[in-house]
Amino acid sequence: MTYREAVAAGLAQEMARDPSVVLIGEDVGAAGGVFKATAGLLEKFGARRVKDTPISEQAIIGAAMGAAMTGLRPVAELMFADFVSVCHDLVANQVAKARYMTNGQVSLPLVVRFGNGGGLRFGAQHSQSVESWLMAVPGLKVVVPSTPADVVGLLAAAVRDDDPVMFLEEKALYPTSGEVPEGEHVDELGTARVRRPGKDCSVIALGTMADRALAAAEQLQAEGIDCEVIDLRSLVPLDMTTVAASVAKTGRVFTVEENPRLCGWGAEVASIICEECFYDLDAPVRRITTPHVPLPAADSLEDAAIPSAERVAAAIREGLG
Amino acid sequence: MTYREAVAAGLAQEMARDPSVVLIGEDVGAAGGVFKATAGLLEKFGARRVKDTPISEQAIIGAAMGAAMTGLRPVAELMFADFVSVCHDLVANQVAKARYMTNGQVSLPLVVRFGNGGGLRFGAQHSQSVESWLMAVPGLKVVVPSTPADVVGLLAAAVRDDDPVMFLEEKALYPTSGEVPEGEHVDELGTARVRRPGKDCSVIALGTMADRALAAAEQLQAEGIDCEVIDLRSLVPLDMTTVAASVAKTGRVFTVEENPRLCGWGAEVASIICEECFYDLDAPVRRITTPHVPLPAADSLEDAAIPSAERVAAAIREGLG
Amino acid sequence: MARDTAREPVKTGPDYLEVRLGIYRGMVRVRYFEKRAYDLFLQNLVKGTSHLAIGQEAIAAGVAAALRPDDYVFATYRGHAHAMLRGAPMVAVMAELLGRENGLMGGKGGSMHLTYTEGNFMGSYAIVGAHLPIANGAAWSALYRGTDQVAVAFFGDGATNIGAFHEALNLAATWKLPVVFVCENNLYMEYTPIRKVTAVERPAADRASAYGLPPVLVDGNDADMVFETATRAVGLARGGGGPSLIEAVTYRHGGHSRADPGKYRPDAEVAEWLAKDPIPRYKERLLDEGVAAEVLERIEAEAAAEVDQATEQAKAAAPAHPGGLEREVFSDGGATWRR
Amino acid sequence: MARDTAREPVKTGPDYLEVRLGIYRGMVRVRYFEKRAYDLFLQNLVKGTSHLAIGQEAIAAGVAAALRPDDYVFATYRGHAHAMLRGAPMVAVMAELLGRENGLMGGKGGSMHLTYTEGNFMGSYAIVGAHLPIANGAAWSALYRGTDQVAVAFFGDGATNIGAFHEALNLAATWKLPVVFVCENNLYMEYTPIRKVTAVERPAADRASAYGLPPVLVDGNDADMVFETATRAVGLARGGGGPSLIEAVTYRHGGHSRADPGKYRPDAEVAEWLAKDPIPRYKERLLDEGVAAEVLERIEAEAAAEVDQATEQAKAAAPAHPGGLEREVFSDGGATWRR
Ligand SMILES: Cc1ncc(C[n+]2csc(CCOP(=O)(O)OP(=O)(O)O)c2C)c(N)n1
Ligand SMILES: Cc1ncc(C[n+]2csc(CCOP(=O)(O)OP(=O)(O)O)c2C)c(N)n1
Ligand SMILES: [Mg+2]
Ligand SMILES: [Mg+2]
Repeated sequence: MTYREAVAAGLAQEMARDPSVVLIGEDVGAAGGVFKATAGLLEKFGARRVKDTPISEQAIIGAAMGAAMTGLRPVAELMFADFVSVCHDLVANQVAKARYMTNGQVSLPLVVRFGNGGGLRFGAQHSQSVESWLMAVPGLKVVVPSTPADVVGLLAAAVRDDDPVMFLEEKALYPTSGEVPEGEHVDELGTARVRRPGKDCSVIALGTMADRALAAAEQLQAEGIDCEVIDLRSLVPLDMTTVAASVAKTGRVFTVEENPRLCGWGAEVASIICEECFYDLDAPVRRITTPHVPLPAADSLEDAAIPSAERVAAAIREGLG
Repeated sequence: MTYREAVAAGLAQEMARDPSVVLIGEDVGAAGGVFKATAGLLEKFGARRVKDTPISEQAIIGAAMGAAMTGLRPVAELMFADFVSVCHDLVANQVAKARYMTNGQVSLPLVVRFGNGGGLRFGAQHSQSVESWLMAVPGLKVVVPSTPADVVGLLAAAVRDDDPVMFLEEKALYPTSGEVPEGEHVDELGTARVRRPGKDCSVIALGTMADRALAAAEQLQAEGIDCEVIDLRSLVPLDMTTVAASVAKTGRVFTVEENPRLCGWGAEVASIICEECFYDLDAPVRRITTPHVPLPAADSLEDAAIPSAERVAAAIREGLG
Repeated sequence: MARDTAREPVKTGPDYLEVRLGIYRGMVRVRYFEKRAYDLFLQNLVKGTSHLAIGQEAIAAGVAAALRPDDYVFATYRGHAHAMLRGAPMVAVMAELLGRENGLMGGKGGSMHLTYTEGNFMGSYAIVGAHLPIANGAAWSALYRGTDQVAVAFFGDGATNIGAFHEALNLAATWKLPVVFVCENNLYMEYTPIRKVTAVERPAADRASAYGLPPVLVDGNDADMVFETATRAVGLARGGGGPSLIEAVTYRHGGHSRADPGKYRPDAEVAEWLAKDPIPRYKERLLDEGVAAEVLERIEAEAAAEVDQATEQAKAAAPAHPGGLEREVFSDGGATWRR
Repeated sequence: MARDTAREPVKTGPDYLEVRLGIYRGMVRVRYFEKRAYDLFLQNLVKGTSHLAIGQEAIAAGVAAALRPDDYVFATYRGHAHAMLRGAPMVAVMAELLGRENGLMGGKGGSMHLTYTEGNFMGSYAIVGAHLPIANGAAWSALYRGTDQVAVAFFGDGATNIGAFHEALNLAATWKLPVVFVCENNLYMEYTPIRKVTAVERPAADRASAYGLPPVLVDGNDADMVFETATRAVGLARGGGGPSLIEAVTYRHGGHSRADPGKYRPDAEVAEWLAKDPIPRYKERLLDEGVAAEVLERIEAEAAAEVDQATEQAKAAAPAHPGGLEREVFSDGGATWRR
């Protein structure tokens, strides 16, 4: 199953189970979504549960929020993650803060789905990785799956969660394939996964970068460097237990981020490691990120911007050497 | 001169010098701004240069951007910094990226002024410190003055800068007073200031937190702990030269942030220190922040949330002990 | 441009008298509460900001009387009135303003974020316009669940110029949502007259046609007219007729928020509107129609006593306990972002 | 609801013939360019997305002919036409689509962000609606500087439902800015018909009154009518009469963007609009009016040759050099965020 198909599969699984799960967004119905990630859901669940909207992102998130407050479990699609900017107030000031400001009177069991990240040569306004923007806002949970199985399992967990979950689908991964467990599949939010055990260093990655980190680890294996690759899968909650155990073992840490450098999730993780695992560290924690620039459109430039397996391998080689 | 008066003084200095400097925002004219930070400017410069707007933050930033592209040097007020969320697309996707996407065809010499931070018991939607949100966006410069002199000098530098500068005025500091140099005063963006030299540890702070760090340093002096307090003043450009020199001297670092913890500027600074100053460090870098919660309204709760001089002192005491 | 659709005579009969006494009670309770809130601010007991509805009570009370208990209400930072009219206990509202532990939200929200979900008062929103799309969501949910509930959103004239207003109105009309948008046009945004920053004369009514809706303009200082207009709009929504946009014209007697003396307003304008105060006007009308003075005086005395008692109970309470700081960020009751 | 204000006869005389031949040249150049862009996409040479204006050329060319060289133009991601009509060299536009080093923005922007400030083409914007407030800014600046310049913003029907549209229109009207908003209504947002998500029939014209503006509706496939309408609006703006909102109805022949075959549209509808193709229609009219066939054929041949040449020069160029990656974030030419 592709990562793209896994989105529809995960949604179908939850919509079949729970009639309070509804889906809204631009072109999510008849068109099956611009990424075709909701294909077939209108046919399966009807226009009452799969609703096309105008180009009104504030109205979309507002509708999801009001519905979540009053008994539904909406899943809203924001299409390109960059568009969170046009409804940032709804996301960051309203959805994120409602439970707290009302001292728990209001629950917001909603999911916002985004097509996140670069690699498609779409340029600076359609390629951003916004996970760190969302992580910076108290009250949001932030999930980034890297495999089709994780898409289904984490999406199911997100839909069942009683808090607002920002679900970032990596656009570059939509065409990739992988095994998905048979039958109902529900994963757990806030759990990282060691995608590759190793002893020489910990490589902490997320989403598309998890695959690149794995590819780098393969390259380095041939050179006798044994990397442990951790796929965070979730930024909030953040699984520092898994990270800290790895750091204790390896003493050397690299983070691999697609977002531009400043205030990325890697900064947060590095700062925690430096505070809590300081005496386990044998070397500086190194961050491998897209430089702090808007993403360019041309393939030659975009490829130079986003960390590649080669760049990750080179940085690890240098860091360990 | 108060910090509040310094804003109007800085603007008046630049508006008198350069007729292309214009001011827009909600209630900035006749009312002198909700924070009274633009009081007197309408009278001095007239309604052509000081313009009241509707409650339309996207229109405000858009107007500033279009004007900056075509020969003016606008200064836009967004009132409470939290409102950047309702125009985040204009700020983060348009203003920040225009020069890069056009390969330098477009220059945006504009300033956006915000009333930033907490302490006024205004609750979660009117108290946020948004400096880290802005720092995370490539293409923006981010400045946070902590004294009236810095307000004038850095505001003048921001107006004269050819890039978009996000100028965060700390609401809690508006009533505070300080000396401002006579005559024209222009400072330099991207320079931190050692507000207090010391040898035992480096305390890196920003805005309102710089005063709290100084107060904590006074308390600790009595106990024989000698803190160096650095006021960053600017997040982009970030003066790592000053920070690194301090770390080399003290070997121990604390950051003091008003923003909620995750992905705050302190994470970025800590991650750089851990990467570049690793062998200078004698102890873990500790971050002192507001917990990762929306800000509560009640005074007793807000005081418990934002780092106080006492909490800063206690954290340093514990970190060094 | 807009026509006044609320010129029909008010209803008659004993049931309706009950409704009207309820409206009077609502207005008086709000007025007394707001005045006390102002006094407490002068005594430095209200620490944060507050936005009073003095002068605007007829809209809140008139609309509230047109609603069912299970309808949803959304308000702005100027929302004390709406909260109490949906049953939020006065003492809890007062205590919230004072940041006490018995506050409606335990001190976490403050004056601008009053919420009382027991009365389906779904919150007060401090970002101008943000709640209009959210009210749509509640209306959509009601439609989906088939409950016949209606959502009402109150907002100011200034909010009609922000993007969220436009998006919300268009979606509501397109989806035929059971939602009633009530613009409390008090002629000013904060300190700037609305006409100086708005392209049309009637900020809400003159825009209804942009959403395929008829213009509805009502005297917001006439509680009966507001009640009538709201009753019609709510009935339309409940019957599947979709949204309404009501512009109710009124005036705030004081400044925009606690610190504002409101000096930017011409004296004559203030005087004119003080003379149109909705409360004495309503009282006179009830008296004219034969309601006994004692009935109304009892209502006033009860409200005064309630405010006194709420003040005492709020003042006597402890400040919000800092232990609550890291509670209720997430649905597990805590604020833990890591494991 | 909206009335058609563009029914007046077109101008006459030799000068005007020049204008019209210019319009024809503009439409043909754009059409040939867009077709080539599509071919290059099929050859996998256009790596990113692209949004073609095939079928919509009359709006771009008609409005462009009504502008002064120093007027400001703002467009969307569907902006190849507008860029070239403001003088952006075709080879640079083509190269930008192909990500080559001789691209209009050195490969940094791509198809969706074409900008050519030499021609006061102030950019293509990929976030729906974002440029409408920005166009206001250019108009405000022109007013402030007293230059008589006008700003024009093109946008789609779908953009009329986003908040930025509302805020921009209100500010433009309130400040009486010299700005002309041109809605290219091609009946669809991406894949959804605009009428399914819009509360009024005419997404732009039916909303003009919300900003105190008259409704202006024009056949967007009639370049002369577009020219007339634009000339009037630009003249109004230049003369201090404030903004206009023009809705020009048209149709895109292909899908929304590169990968979309546009299958969600009824065959009959597509056929109907193909028959209304603005280019053969304009050609026929010119021929009818006595323009020699060779004149038009020469225009076509020149355009074809230009497209061929642009293609070759773009294909021959090297990919954008990675060395540019960290250039032009800031005005010092670099990307340095620290010292
Ligand atoms: C998006 C946003 N912009 C600005 C503000 C600041 N602000 C708070 S109330 C207000 C005036 C609102 O006027 P109106 O909508 O007429 O409501 P009123 O206060 O008169 O009831 C403004 C500008 C805000 N809270 N949110
Ligand atoms: C704020 C925002 N939401 C959604 C999109 C995705 N998107 C790109 S084009 C488009 C359709 C726009 O339709 P319309 O305004 O009619 O312009 P057209 O493409 O038909 O010219 C959408 C939804 C976007 N770019 N920006
Ligand atoms: Mg008002
Ligand atoms: Mg369209």
